[in-house]
Amino acid sequence: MAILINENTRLIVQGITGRDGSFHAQQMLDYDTKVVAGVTPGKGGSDVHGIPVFNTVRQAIEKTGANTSIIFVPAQFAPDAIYEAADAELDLVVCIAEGIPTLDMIKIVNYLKETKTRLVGPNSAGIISPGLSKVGIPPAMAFSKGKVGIVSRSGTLTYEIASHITRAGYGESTVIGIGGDPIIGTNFIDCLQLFEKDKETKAIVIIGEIGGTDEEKAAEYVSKNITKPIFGFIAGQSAPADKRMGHAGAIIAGGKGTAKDKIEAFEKVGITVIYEPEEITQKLNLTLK
Amino acid sequence: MAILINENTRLIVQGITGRDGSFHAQQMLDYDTKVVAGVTPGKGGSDVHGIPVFNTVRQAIEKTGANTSIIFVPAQFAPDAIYEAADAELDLVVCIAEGIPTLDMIKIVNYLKETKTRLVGPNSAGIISPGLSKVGIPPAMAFSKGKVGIVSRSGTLTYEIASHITRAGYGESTVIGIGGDPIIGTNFIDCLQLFEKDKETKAIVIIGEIGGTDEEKAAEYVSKNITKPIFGFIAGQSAPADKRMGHAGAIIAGGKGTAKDKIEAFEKVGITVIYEPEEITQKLNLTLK
Amino acid sequence: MKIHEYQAKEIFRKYKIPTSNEKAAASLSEAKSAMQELSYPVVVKAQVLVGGRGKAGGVKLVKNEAELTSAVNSILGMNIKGLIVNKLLIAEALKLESEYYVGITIDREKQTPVLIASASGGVDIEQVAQQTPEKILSVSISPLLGLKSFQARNLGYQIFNDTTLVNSFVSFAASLSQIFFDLDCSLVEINPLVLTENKLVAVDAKIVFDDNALYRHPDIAQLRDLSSEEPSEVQAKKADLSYVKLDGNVGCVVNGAGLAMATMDLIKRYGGEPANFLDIGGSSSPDKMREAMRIITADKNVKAILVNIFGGITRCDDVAQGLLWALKEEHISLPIIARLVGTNQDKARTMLENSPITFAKTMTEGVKQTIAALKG
Amino acid sequence: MKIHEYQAKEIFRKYKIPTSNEKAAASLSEAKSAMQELSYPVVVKAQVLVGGRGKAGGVKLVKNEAELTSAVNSILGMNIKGLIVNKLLIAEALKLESEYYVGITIDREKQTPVLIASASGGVDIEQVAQQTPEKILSVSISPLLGLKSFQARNLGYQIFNDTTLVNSFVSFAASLSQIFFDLDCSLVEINPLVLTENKLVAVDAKIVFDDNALYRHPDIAQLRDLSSEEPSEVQAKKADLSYVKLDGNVGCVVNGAGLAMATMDLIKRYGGEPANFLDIGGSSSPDKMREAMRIITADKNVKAILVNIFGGITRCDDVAQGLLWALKEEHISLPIIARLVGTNQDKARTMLENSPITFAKTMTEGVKQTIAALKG
Repeated sequence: MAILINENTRLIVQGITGRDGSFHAQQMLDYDTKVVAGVTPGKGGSDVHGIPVFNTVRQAIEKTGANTSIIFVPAQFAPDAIYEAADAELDLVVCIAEGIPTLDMIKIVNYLKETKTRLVGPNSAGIISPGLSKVGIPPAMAFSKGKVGIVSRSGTLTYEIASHITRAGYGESTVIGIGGDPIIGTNFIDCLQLFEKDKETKAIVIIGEIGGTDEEKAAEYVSKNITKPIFGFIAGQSAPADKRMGHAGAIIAGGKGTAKDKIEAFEKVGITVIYEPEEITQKLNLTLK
Repeated sequence: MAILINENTRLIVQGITGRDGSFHAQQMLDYDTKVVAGVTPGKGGSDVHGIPVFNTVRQAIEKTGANTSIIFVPAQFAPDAIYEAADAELDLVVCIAEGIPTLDMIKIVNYLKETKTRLVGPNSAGIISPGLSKVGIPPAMAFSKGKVGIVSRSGTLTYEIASHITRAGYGESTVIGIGGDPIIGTNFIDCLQLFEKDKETKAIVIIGEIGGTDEEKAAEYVSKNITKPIFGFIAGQSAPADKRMGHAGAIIAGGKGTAKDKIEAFEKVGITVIYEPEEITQKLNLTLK
Repeated sequence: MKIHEYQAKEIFRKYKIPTSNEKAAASLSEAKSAMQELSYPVVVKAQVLVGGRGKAGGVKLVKNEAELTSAVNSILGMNIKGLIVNKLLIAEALKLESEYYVGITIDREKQTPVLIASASGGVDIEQVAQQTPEKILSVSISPLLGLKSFQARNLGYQIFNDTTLVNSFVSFAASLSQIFFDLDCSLVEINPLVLTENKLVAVDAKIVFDDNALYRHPDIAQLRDLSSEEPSEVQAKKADLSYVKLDGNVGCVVNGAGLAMATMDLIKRYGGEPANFLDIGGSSSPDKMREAMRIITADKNVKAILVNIFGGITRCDDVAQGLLWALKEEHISLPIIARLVGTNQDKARTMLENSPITFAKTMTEGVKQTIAALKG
Repeated sequence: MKIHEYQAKEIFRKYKIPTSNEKAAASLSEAKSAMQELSYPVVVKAQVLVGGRGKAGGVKLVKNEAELTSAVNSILGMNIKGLIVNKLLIAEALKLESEYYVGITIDREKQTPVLIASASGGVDIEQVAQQTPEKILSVSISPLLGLKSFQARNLGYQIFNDTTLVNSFVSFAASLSQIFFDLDCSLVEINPLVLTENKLVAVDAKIVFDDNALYRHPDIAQLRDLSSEEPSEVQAKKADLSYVKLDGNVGCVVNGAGLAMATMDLIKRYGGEPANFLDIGGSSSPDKMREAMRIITADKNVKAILVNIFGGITRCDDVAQGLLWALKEEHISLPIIARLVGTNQDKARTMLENSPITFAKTMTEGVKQTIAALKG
């Protein structure tokens, strides 16, 4: 199974002719992801690593039957790329691009409500369903096909934690970077819901960080809807109040959204909190063995 | 029965302290419409003809349990009044105000799609369900409780045709002025659907005019969905092309939407066309007697 | 509200839409001095608020001053469909490699603005739309988000092969959309959009503004060229009356556009010719009624007047008061037939009891009486 | 990006929001000449990009020139939470009849901007929100339609009894909303909004801009007051690094904000104190890595450096190259512990084979090694 992406995912890379787009198109191809098309306006007719490039998403879909796209275009053009993908009725759009203005994102998420397209990101590391498909930038070596579902606001921290799960032999069903921005298309709860339904997923890891109240909302949801073993990690316990830690989301606002708040919310609903990435191995051993 | 408004309609008059609002509040009261509140920002606490005036629609609903409003405020303020009514979750808003800019109306109809509120108008004469309730400006004397449903883009032309139906003894179930503007909240088809379902309505009259293709669309709908006897009138047969006839909607654009087109569309689907208001009596006699 | 091509082009240039090099002129001397900044050949174009100026001889290509003089003299003062040409646009002639169409208007059915484009510009686009609709491309514009670049690109790639031209088309479309939303337009249009020396240029320009939104664009409202409109219609507009002058001899004063059109239709049905469309509008006032009578009686073709009022928001007594004032002040000797029903109808009847006005009970009766009065 | 109160007030006045009469001053002589246009009593306010200036003594009411001199001398150059005061705002003191709060920010949960208002302004609004949440009124603003008048009126009538004040509140809210959308803000705030002589006046002003949107507001980007920010953070921003200086002695260079925070958490967990947060960001480049090392080694508190990279879009060989350049150019003698895994990790290891850098296999191992290195 796996969620969101699998062997039927047929991928368009929007911005395939850029440095990052081209590099990761190759990486995804190497992972046997079905990268069927690239889109860069003005480069239609050319190819990148043998992948045909089109001027528009509509043309790409027409010629290749793509159902998913990943966006590597610069922040300034990313909103238009997302609108274009949604207008062309792709099922899933994964936005790696970071630095999109918040008001643009607010308009986008509002617009997407009226479409059939799911957006993951922006400022996301993407999604990997190990052994089936990779739509994003996670390094393949951190993952293996298995039974733990991971949903995270962070990129590299996720690789870190996943690599322990991989080394311990559990592997992952799907790993989703939902993105570190304050306004994102798919949130923790959306993913928890999918993992709960996915038969292959036997345990769930939720990786949060300071800022916002998404982790608190997720905890509330978990208490009522999630029956599978679930583990949580929160980054930013040592962050001083009112200092911005890089992610736009990571601002401690009004005494809410501190690491302490989030950890308490997790513990209250029975989410097993891990305090150090490598602890996940030992906790999984206790639950899944 | 009757559609849209009836004895359970509890009405707010937005703009009750203005000349037209105040005059027609009295006229509607005289018709035994349950006019329960007025709204004029800044005039809260006062009353008009004994009707309590509130500063906001929300306050008015809270205190009076209103479910419908009618808008008499000037065009410049009418969009805000419509948004306020929809935000307060009224079932029905009837906008008499005319002269609202088209782009404002386009935004409004888009917004209303996500609410539970139905808008009739703008630039509408309103609605009357004879003997039950009047939410609008039609003069009472033209109507009587009965079995003909009328839907019209025009105001006074509707009174004219209705008065013949009244005099002939058939009377009306409900009469709806959908408004003469190019962008309106409720169209012919919405009303035809309601009349078809309404048991009390035994025949339907549709009154159109040149401009746009709403009549053509309605004819298409009638051919598939309306089983009741239906009569049509089109104003503007003598209008020269490309001359604006007052209603923003009444522009003949690109050879489409002429009176001839509309009459042909009506006749093609079996709508009985009347060419002179008083002809309606004779045609009804043939069908209903 | 329509504006002239030269005014629309000024707005275009503000929004960075390339136009031909051109200058407006209201006289031969202005035309000649315009040529100090322009080079022959130029096109002399009548500035008139109605279509079909080309067929009427209002557009001429000239190669030298002699030809310019003759063109200016023939076009200035020309009568095109009843409107007098007071202004010309002198524009450098371009080598037209291809002609396209692009415009934005309101799609009433979808309730959104719509971007329309075609590779078959330059000719009558409405004819193209009717005969070969597949040559017309269009896309709905979200009224809340505005035109998105990808939408214009999707159209652009269907019209142009060259990415530079697609990008140029995208910026034309973006500017048109900005004009449309910023200025509350009903129509913005470039026809033809011309390809010349591998660049796109707006060779003609049409903008129609939403009258209802002019209150928030006072600078645009000032562009109205009253000298190019029918004077009686201008006078009516000032009085907040909706009036269109026609060629018949039966004047009519009606409340409501629908009833007004139905009245005209009925006049025609019974053998008359309406002299006008006139809607005194929703909220009644004696002043508006008086002004309506003034405008109609100023039309020397009018031989009889039909007043057809079905009062709702309009009160019959207000109408009667206006009629009385007009009768008193304007010394009207024409036959007037009045049919007044609805709000305050009895009061109105009483007020008019001693006037020379003939009453009619029904609309059909009123029309018949009016036509009878015409004949003597 | 934050701006100073005096800058925010200038924007307010452009959007027709009434403020107190006031002038900015950077010296005593400027303060004195400001008084030619102002009348005593005035309030002297430190302009500093951090909260809590009042408690720190950065706000003083003065009645005459002697008091002004003493206030200016004491506040200029004052250190408030690590930031030096370089500028003052001299504002005429108002009779404060009541103090309110009004602001707009992003509601992450509802994914819309939100208008917030309270009759309990003037004090710490966050405290009000925590202790008496019922005193905070708020309403979501449609990102597509903007704030509607009725929404502000609904709030206004809950705060004010007087319709004139409600109308005034509505126009304050409308202007704030316009500023918020026009300039891509994260926060616009008036606290306190003051009632004085039956009029509402903005006595303080706070605007925070969305850094990601500054590219489309070059005039706003110029308002950045680099002199009021931590110099090393300014330097980092120029290099496109996300850096926050802290008080510890363990420098850390990490890719990704989440992993960077987790690394800091782990350093603290094992008894160390992080000297900084530093995220070298998504797309890697050797230059950024070199610049990161320069910034960290410039902090004299730093006694050991932990480089923790989990390569994805960041390539370990780019990081290694940057490290090599930094080692060569900066003569770094501090212990450096590096943990590099992910994209091109083997290449990176090879490149750094002959460097003085200590390798760690895991994050925990790296942290432990770094803390051990600290102790000698």
